[in-house]
Amino acid sequence: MNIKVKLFGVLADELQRQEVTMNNISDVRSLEKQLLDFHPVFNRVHCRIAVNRKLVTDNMVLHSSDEVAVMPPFSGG
Amino acid sequence: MNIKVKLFGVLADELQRQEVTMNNISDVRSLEKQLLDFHPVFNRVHCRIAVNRKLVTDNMVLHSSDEVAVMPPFSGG
Amino acid sequence: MQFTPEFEVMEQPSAKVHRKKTMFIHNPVSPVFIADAIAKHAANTAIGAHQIFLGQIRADKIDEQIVEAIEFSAYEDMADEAYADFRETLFKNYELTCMHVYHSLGRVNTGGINLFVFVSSVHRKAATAACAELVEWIKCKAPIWGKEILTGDQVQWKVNN
Amino acid sequence: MQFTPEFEVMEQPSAKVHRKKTMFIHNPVSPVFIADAIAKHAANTAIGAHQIFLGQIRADKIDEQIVEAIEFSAYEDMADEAYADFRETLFKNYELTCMHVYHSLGRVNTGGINLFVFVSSVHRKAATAACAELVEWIKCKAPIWGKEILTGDQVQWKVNN
Repeated sequence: MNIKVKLFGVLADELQRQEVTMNNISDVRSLEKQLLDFHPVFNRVHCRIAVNRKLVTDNMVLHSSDEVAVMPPFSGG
Repeated sequence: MNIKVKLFGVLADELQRQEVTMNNISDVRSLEKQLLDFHPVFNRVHCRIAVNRKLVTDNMVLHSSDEVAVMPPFSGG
Repeated sequence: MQFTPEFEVMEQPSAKVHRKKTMFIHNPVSPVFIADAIAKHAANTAIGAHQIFLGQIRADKIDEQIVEAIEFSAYEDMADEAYADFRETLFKNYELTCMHVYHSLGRVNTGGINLFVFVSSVHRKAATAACAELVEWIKCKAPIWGKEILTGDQVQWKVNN
Repeated sequence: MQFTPEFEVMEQPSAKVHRKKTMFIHNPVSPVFIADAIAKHAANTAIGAHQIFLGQIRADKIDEQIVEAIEFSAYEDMADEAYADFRETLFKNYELTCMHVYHSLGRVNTGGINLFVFVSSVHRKAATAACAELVEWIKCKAPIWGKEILTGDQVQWKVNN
């Protein structure tokens, strides 16, 4: 399954785009693995994943309709 | 020795003046005693005494040049 | 297929017809904006205390470079949803009257204000505690990012401690 | 004996020639005054955080009466001296950049602001902690009194808890 993934902060900067489509994604863990191969920034920066605008720590199945985002450490305020 | 005593808050209101002169005062304890006889408000309200703009808790000798004040509980802010 | 604008509006779910409540503004927070916010609360005579926090951009020195501005971006929808939840928690935990948060997006130069947190209550301790928790939340839990623009157009991603 | 104004000024000890630093103002604190104070600090680009506390007069109900205003009085010299000492303590205990306090004297109507505490620092925690301590100090240790003016011109002396 293809999943559109939103990118923020340094991730969006280094990949020069705000969204990337990842192929053959079934769940959060498979997404994490593919990202590590996709671009070195994902190795360098500690990222967290949000599904439908909520942080996810445990693995969960992803659906093509899910809103998925990868986020570097927050630095607002 | 006569001591001028500044009055504040409810004390100034009830005595209708901002300063009162007390006679035969030697120290803080003698002032406290005389105030109790001077007006019932001093019995009703828990007061504190300042000498030269500093709170006094222990007894101390007073001089006619001292700036003496009697103060009801603070309620600023 | 074409819609007249009126029809299109009717088709939208009602949440989208109304302007969405968001903490984000596209400029620095101006002192006049803060004054207006304060003035508006004079009418609420149940309020006894306002606690306000302002974040201001520092001209930090990083090696030989100086921060000239911070450019903020955010996952706006997630931040606003998470804030709505946290706001509810704070209203449950503290006796509050009002709570407002404004965070800038885009570039804010040094000396400019990028964060305005405004919490009001009957008695001061509720507003003070809730304001501190909310500032902490924005710094640690809100999906917002700051890119420091240094002299000579070098950049560095801000890190919150 | 008569002095020319110039001579009189020269006779005064230097501390009295300058306008004395005082926390007291003879009006409510206006939102515009607060905005000006904030705007002035934009030039200090070492500052990263401002913590502001505002006290606002509540229309409390006391039996069947409602508070319409509070009339503040103070032992001004003592309050200002004690504040100068406490200010020094706070600057020693916290890494602060700026500290300002304004307390109204005279009548402030409900909805009006009678207290403006404004503390700034490089990192937020210093300003937040010092602001809270300072507000506590003003409520508990500063020789200031509030007389609540109720409907029908009844009065009651304010009690701080």
